[in-house]
This record gives sequence, structure tokens and C-alpha cells, in this order.
Amino acid sequence: MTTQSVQSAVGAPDLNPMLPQTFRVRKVINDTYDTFTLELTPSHGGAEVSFRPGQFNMLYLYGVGEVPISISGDPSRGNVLVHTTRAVGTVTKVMSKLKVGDLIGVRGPYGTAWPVEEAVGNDVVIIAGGIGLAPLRPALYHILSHRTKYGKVVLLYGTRTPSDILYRKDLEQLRSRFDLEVHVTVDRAMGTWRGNVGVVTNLIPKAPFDPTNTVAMVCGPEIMMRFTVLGLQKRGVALDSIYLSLERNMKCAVGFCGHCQFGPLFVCKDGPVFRYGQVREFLNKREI
Amino acid sequence: MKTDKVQSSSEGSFTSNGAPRVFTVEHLNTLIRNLRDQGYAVIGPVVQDAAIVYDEISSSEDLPIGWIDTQSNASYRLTKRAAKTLFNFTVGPQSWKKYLHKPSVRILEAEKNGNEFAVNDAQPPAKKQAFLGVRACELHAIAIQDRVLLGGPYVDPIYAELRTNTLIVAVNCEKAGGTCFCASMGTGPRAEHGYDLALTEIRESDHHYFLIETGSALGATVLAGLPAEVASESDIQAANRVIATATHQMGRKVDMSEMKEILYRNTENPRWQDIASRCMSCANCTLVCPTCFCTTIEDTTDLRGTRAERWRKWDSCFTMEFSYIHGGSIRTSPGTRYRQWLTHKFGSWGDQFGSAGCVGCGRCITWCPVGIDVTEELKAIRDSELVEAGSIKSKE
Amino acid sequence: METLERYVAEHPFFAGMSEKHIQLIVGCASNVKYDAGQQIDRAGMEANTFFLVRQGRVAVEIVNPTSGPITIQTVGDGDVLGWSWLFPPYIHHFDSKALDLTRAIALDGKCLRQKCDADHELGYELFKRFAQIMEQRIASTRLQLMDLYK
Amino acid sequence: MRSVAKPKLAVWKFASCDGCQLSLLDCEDELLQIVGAIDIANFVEASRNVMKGPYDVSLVEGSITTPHDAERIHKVRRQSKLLITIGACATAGGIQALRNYTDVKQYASYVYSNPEFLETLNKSTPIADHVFVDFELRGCPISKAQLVETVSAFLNGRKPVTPPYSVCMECKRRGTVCVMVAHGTPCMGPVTQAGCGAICPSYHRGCYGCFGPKETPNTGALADQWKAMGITNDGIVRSFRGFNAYADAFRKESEAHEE
Repeated sequence: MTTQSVQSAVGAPDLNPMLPQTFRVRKVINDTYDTFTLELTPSHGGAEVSFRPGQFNMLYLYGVGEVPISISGDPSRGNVLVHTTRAVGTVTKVMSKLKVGDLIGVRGPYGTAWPVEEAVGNDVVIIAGGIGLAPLRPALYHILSHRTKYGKVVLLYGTRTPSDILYRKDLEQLRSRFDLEVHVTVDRAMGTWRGNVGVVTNLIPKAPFDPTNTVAMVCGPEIMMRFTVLGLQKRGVALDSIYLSLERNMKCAVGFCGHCQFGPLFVCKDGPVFRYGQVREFLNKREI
Repeated sequence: MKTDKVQSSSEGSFTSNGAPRVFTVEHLNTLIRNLRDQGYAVIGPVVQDAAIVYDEISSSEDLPIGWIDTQSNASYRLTKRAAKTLFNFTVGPQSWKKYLHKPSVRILEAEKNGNEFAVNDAQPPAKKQAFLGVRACELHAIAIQDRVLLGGPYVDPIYAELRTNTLIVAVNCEKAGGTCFCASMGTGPRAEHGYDLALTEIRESDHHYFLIETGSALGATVLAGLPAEVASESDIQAANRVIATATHQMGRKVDMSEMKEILYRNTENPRWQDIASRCMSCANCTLVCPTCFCTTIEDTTDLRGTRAERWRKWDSCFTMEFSYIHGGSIRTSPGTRYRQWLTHKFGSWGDQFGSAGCVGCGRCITWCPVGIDVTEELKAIRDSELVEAGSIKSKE
Repeated sequence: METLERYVAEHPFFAGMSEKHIQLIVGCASNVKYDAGQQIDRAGMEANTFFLVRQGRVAVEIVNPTSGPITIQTVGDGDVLGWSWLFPPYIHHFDSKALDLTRAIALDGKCLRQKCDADHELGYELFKRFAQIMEQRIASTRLQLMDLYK
Repeated sequence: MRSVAKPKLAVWKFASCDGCQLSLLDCEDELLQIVGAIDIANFVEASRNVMKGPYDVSLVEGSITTPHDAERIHKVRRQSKLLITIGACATAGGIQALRNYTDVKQYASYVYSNPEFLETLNKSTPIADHVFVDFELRGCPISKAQLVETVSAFLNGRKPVTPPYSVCMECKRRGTVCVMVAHGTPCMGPVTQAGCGAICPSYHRGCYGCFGPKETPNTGALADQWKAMGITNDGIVRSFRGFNAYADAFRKESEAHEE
């Protein structure tokens, strides 16, 4: 059943896939000291933007370059594209300086989606590390807006320090919901933090889900994901019910440039969301 | 999109598109002239910088008349003979991807005006081009690049435009180069499909002429304008003998049985480290390879910042930047970069595109400045399993 | 006493422990409760107790004179707190403090050590469980040290 | 359109032939644009008009060869927001780093009648051995295109495109036939960083290594191949001891073949 979710997405193949469309920055949110969210709308009006949770866009900064950034908005809000980005490279640093009204180039959406349909009728555990929460947020939005279709829903989220927590207000609101378990942990904390301290995998053993009937969606640094899979495995979650989102260098996002190869897979078109079984053979090997 | 041309002519052989014909050496020039008259830039082999490369030609006089090549690991030499042969050589340092999947193309230009900017692809329309002298391995290479750049959910419009405007005149090999191994890859030396016309140069008892096969309707139209006679059975036999010579000369081979599985099993084979001690990660193998399709993007701006461009350039999995993500490169050691390349060519390519990514042209062996031989490396990795399994006993 | 025995037997840490051994352990156990903010242990003090947390949350801290306490880890429902009582010189390495109202079973280390010396089978069962906890903690610590999200 | 204050650029010279500064002057077509985009605040080679520091960008040419320069470079660093070294002298010690393999006093005695007045260091060293360098532009001389690209990139807030891969990449993209394989000419291309546009091989000459070692250079493999081609140890040493003689990878390889 689960194979359905990782079919490749076909955006609009008749358009020149290398040519971005211009979008306008509608809103800028500074999430943390190095992370920001942009809300974008098509600069010339036009069609609704539609995407599936887990997909990404190529964002082009005039004269600077292009980067793959996952979509982190609500898939049911068709009039706006939301991207949460960490300012770590040349392009993203320039992107962090964009203001409301500025233009940005967008190509996409590309790639595979989280298995939100396959997970219907199951418990869902979403495990995110750091900026990895961004690509998982659309899946969470989708699940919460179809809440009755799912069993227990758990969000486990780990970051570096309390000041690195993304979407803090959203998380606080979600926490008060009775139909969702949210557990946040940080690697290190000082001062007033009264929450959990420790790696996100520490949260797995006690999280309230039925491992025999759970779909896990995981995104974060590769090491974190490897240990998360171990933790889920210990808990008894079937390996084929675990999904990961991978990151590799990308220039084109449509399978032409070759950079994102991961063994036989192209992360851009076969991923970024993979069933664990697809990537298992290569995930623990070095320099694949 | 007329890219299905390649597929439609895939059954092209001696009989499927009419009987083979023959014409004289002089009529080759008529063919070139006719093509030029029809608006094609005719591109064929020429001698340049002591090698046979591809460039525009205006007559058969531009061809490497009398030149033959001698190739081995890291060595390529040309010599001129008295015999006025036109195609008595094999593939050189360049491949046709130079004209289909170009080394450098501008994929986008953007103009800035205040805070606004507009982008356009600004691709000039492709001109018609006719390739003369495409070898069987190269036909396969073009078919492979077709699958990569045209066969997926997305189509590379730049490649598609060039490809659609390309007419292919193949030439069957009459000899095997020192580094060729197409026979074992099932990609030659006979041109079987993917061409519009295919020539075999025949030199027997003072008789110097071409046998011509037609591989497409377009080829038939072009041929119709030429004074070519229907080939006799003995002409066909003569052509067969020419190609058989090439097959028999071929000194190298790759055993492709279970190759993918072997490579996947051997990601940690010590041979990769051994190769790394010899490999300079200079990227020559990937850039001479007619199927390697990887590209990088370079963004440029003018000093005022009012104009920006994006250029797509040939790239190689041997560079550090190729696998760079935030935090560093994935493949930092040259051994794993070589492993990536070889495993892709002979293993994962099959998973991705349904065939090997190698056509046995041998360019990577000739043009590796230190002469690393893929056939030897693949054999070493295959044999290392036999040693482990005890099938190869040590000589003592 | 009966409820105490039930708490011990039901705590995940002692899952699979024989009834005989549970009885021996209960002999060293007592119920404790800490209010939010209440200090449990201090680094440098003698370590004679470990806790099976039943409910609540405890921060394990180390104090940096200039920047105050740094939380290394938090433990909660079903977790175990403290193993300094296992090894000489039986001194606490870290501070621990209840973050929320915390109910736990305190186990007297001296008492347990004596019982383990007398009954090596009990000692083996107990050490097996602590070894697993230590393995998990060291793995987590390594991941924390890697600063994965940098 | 550009905002009020233009970035201030300074050009500094240390031990060098001035060739890299000439590359800047040689940007005839681009110079007007450059002047439009930045204030050239200190560039003795071009103008006597000197504006005071601090400077937004300093281009530093030349290597450190005297005690005085070893001091002066710190002053330059203090006045510069961004310090970019240009050319083989500044990035690797230059051709004058050949002195690092011999006795500089002896050299001086051949050239000067009163070498005792000469105050010089034993070694010619790159700028990065003395102060923090923000960006290095390789080459002997630097490529005009790369210089314009670097200035343009910094003005536009992007990363300059100066790839650290081999010269072979440039040869292959421009369609140059490999001189090593087709002519048997020893060539430094496979271990040398791209950037020049692969000029020498296009004139049927082997690459001289002007842009210094590429990323992960396997100089040993190249030297082995040269030996197989009949090049002597002396020839190998001389090839690696060119304009980038003191760049780490080239230095080590040359030392390995010293007899």
C-alpha cells in the first residue's frame, strides 16, 4: 500500500522546467535568530499554487543562485506558498534579507510526498529534528484537518537549544489540543527552560502510539534519522512504515543535473521522501 | 516533439527500410553538399591538434583522409597513410554531446529594474545540424542521453530542440580502437538503430565505395536525392566483412553479468582505495564520456547588478562541489568519487534508465591522463569476490 | 507496603524481574515526593539513593559558576535517576532538581548493594538493567555532543 | 540606482611583479563599470589620489619577504573589512618562494654588491601565513575574468564562481585536445586549479600550474605518469617549482623527487 506515496510528482512538464516564475514576498516571519519564513504569492496573480506535503520548490534569488527549500505551509491554503529557511549559505543569507514586496523566483513543486493517505486509519508519529520540522508541517496540517481519519497523532521534536525551536507559538497552541501529543526536547538548555533536555530519540520509548499500527514520518539531520529509525525499530514499528526525507546537492530538481544521486535514487524525483526500505541499503554506508 | 524519431527507427536494419544501396566515394561529397543546401550544418570528423575531433565541414576533403589512430591507456596518436581512407579510425576525444548536450549554455537571463526583475529563457532557435560519421557506440550514447533528458516526466527543452533538429549519418567501424569494448556492451560495432542513414566504407581490390542503409523516412528522403544503386549481395557481404574485422580486433571487454549486484555488494572493496592512489579526480573520464550528463549551474551578474544570467555547464562527479550540501561535501575522498562514477555507469544507471550508462567507446581509458582502465577495474572487483569465494586459488 | 511492591513491580525498569527479587528490592524501597523546583541531589554529596520516577520530571544539571545551571538531561515518567550509588566513592556527579511535582520510589543504595553482594543473581539482574540505561545515556550524550542541528 | 555610499576599494602591493594589478588595469571594458560601482580609494598603480581607510575591500598582491612587509600587512588587515589576496605571490609565495629551497644570502650576494644593506626574510610566504584572508584569487597572473567575477560577486552579495577543480575541466569544455594523451607533453593540468581558461593546452603546451594546486590534488599519480613518459626527477622538480612552488601540495611533490 505504502508504495503509492512515493510516486514521483509531475508538476507541469510542458513548461520549461529550468525557468522560474516570479513570486512576491507577502510576509516575512523571523522564526529564530537564523531561521525565517517567507510567504509568497504569484507576482502576476494566476493559478492557485498546489503541492503535496513534503514537496519542495527551487527558490531563485536574482543574480545570486537557487536553492531547494521544502514547502512548509498548509496544503489547503492554495493562494500562498510558505517556505521556512535557515540562513546558512550564500543564497539563504541573501534570502533572509528579503522584504515584503520583493520578488523571488520559484520552480516547483517537486518531489515525493509524505504518506498522508496511506497513513489513514493508523497512528501517526512525526519526528522532526531542527529545521526538519519545516517539511513535516504540511503533513501535520493535513492530518489535523482530517483528524478523524487517523488514530493517535504524536509530534516529537528536537532542536539544539530552546531558542532554536521553530513555530513556537503554533507548537504551544497544538500542545493544548486533546487529539495531539506534542513533545519537544532540546540538546542543551540554560536558564528558564523547563521542558525536556536530551536527544529527540529519547522521546520515542514513551510516546503514546501503537507501534504495530503506526506510520512514522521523520525529517532531520541524517544521523538523527538513523538513530530515530533504531529507536522506532526498538519500539516495534515496521521498517516499511517509516518514511524519511533526505537532502542532497541539487541544481535542477528535475533529474537532469545528476548531483542529488543517492545510490540508484535521485533525491529530487524519487524523493525527497523515501520509504525506509528504499534507502536502507545505502543509508549506513559512507560517502554514498 | 519529434524526439520519438530515435525510437521509431530503432528497428532500422538492412531490410526494414528498403534495400541497402551503394554509392562511390565522390558521392559522399554530394551528400554533404545536399545536406548543406537543405540548411544543415554538416558536422564530421576533422584533424585538429593531432587528434580527430568533430567540427563543421564543407566537403569530404575536410575529413581525415588517410589518417588512422592508435589508442591505448592514456595514449592517442595519429598517423597518416597513403591510402585515401575516409573513416579508418575510431572515436576521438570529443563526442557528439558537444552538439546536443552542450558544454555551456545560458539557461536563463534576468533583468533587474529597481526591486523588480523579470526572467526569460532567451534560447536562440536551434539550427539544423547533420552529424556525419556517428559510430554505433555513439548512437547508443545519444539514445541513452535521450532517455535521461527526454524520457522522464520532465523534458530538457534545450536538448530537445537540438535533438529534434539533428540528422544522423552513421558510419560502421572498420576497425576496433585500442581501448574499444563495445562488442561486450552490446553497443557495436554495427550501427543497428538510431540513425537516419548509415554508411560502411568498403575498400576491396581497388574498389572504394560506401554501402548505405536507411534508418528513417528522413534518411530515405535525403538518400533519394543521390545517385545510389541498389547494393548487390556481394556488396552486403563485403560490408559485413568490414564490421566483422572490427569485432574481431576488439581487445577489451566487460563482463556485465550481475555487474550491478557486484558493484552494490562491493562499496567497501579495498580496490577503490587502490584506484584512488592512481586517480587524480581530474574529471577527464566524465567529460569525454558520451553519456555522462551531469551539469552544474553558474550564476553571473554584471557589476551594476542590473543583469543576471544562469549558465549550465558540464560538471563531473569527481569535483568536491558536486556533492556539497550545507556542512560539507558528501564524497570527500577521491576513492568514493571514483566508486560513484563507476557504480553509476555500470550499476545504478540500469535502475535509473533501464540500461548500462556505458557504451564501450573506450574514451575514458584513452583520455585518462594516467590510463586507468574501467574494464580492468571492473574485472578486479569482480575477481575479488571469486578470491573470497575461493574460486581463484593463489598461484603458489 | 503492598502499593510500594506494586509500584516497583510495575515500573518499566524492573520489567521481567522475578517476584523473589522484587521482594528483596522492595525491602530497600520507600515512596518519595518532590515539589516543583525542589532540589533532589547535589553534586559532591554522598550518593546512596536512586529513584524510579513514577510521575513528574527531573532535571539533571551541572553548574557553571558564570552562567548558572546547565540542564544536561531531563528524566520523567518511567525513567531511572542516578547511578552514582553503584560505584565507589558513591558521590553524586550532578545536581538533580524536580521540574514538576515528582513522585518516585527511592531505593536505598547501601541496602541494595548489600543484597546484591549476598545474591549475585539479583546483582546480575540489576546491573543488566543499569547497563542498558547507561548504553542509552551514552548514545544520547554522544548525539548531543555532535551538535547535530548546527 | 545603487545606494548612497559606494564601497571603497584599496589595492596593496607586496613582493610581486605588479602583473596582477595590471590585470585590474587591463579590465578596460569593465573598468568604467567598476569605477561606477565602487570608489577606488587607494590604488597607487592607477592614481595618486589616496583616500583614507578603512576600506570595504582590499586587494592584496605580492608575498611577504621582508620584516617591514610582515609588519605592514597587519596594518592593511586592520583597515580592511574584506581582504582578498590576488595572485600566486599573495596566495602561495610566488616565484620568489624558490628562495625557500635555498640560501637567500647566497642569492643576494650574486645580485647586489653590498648585500649587507639588504633586510630580507629567509622565506617568501603567502599573506594567509600572516593575517586572516577572506578570499584568495589564484593565478600568475590572476584572470581578468575571475577578478571581475569576484568584485561583481561581492558587490551583488553572492559567492564568486572560482571553482577549485582541475584545468582539465576547462580544456574539455572548450574542446581542447589533451596534450598529455595526444602529444605526450607533460601537463600540470590534472592537479592544477582551473580559472585561466586552459590557455596553455590550447596552444599545445602543457599547463604550468599557474593557478596552484586544485582541490584534493593527487600530484603523486601525475608524477608517476610523467616518469612513465620518460621525465626525469629533475624535470618533475622543476615543473612543481614554478609560480606556486611553495603551495603545499606542489612543495611536497617537488621535495619527494629531489635527488
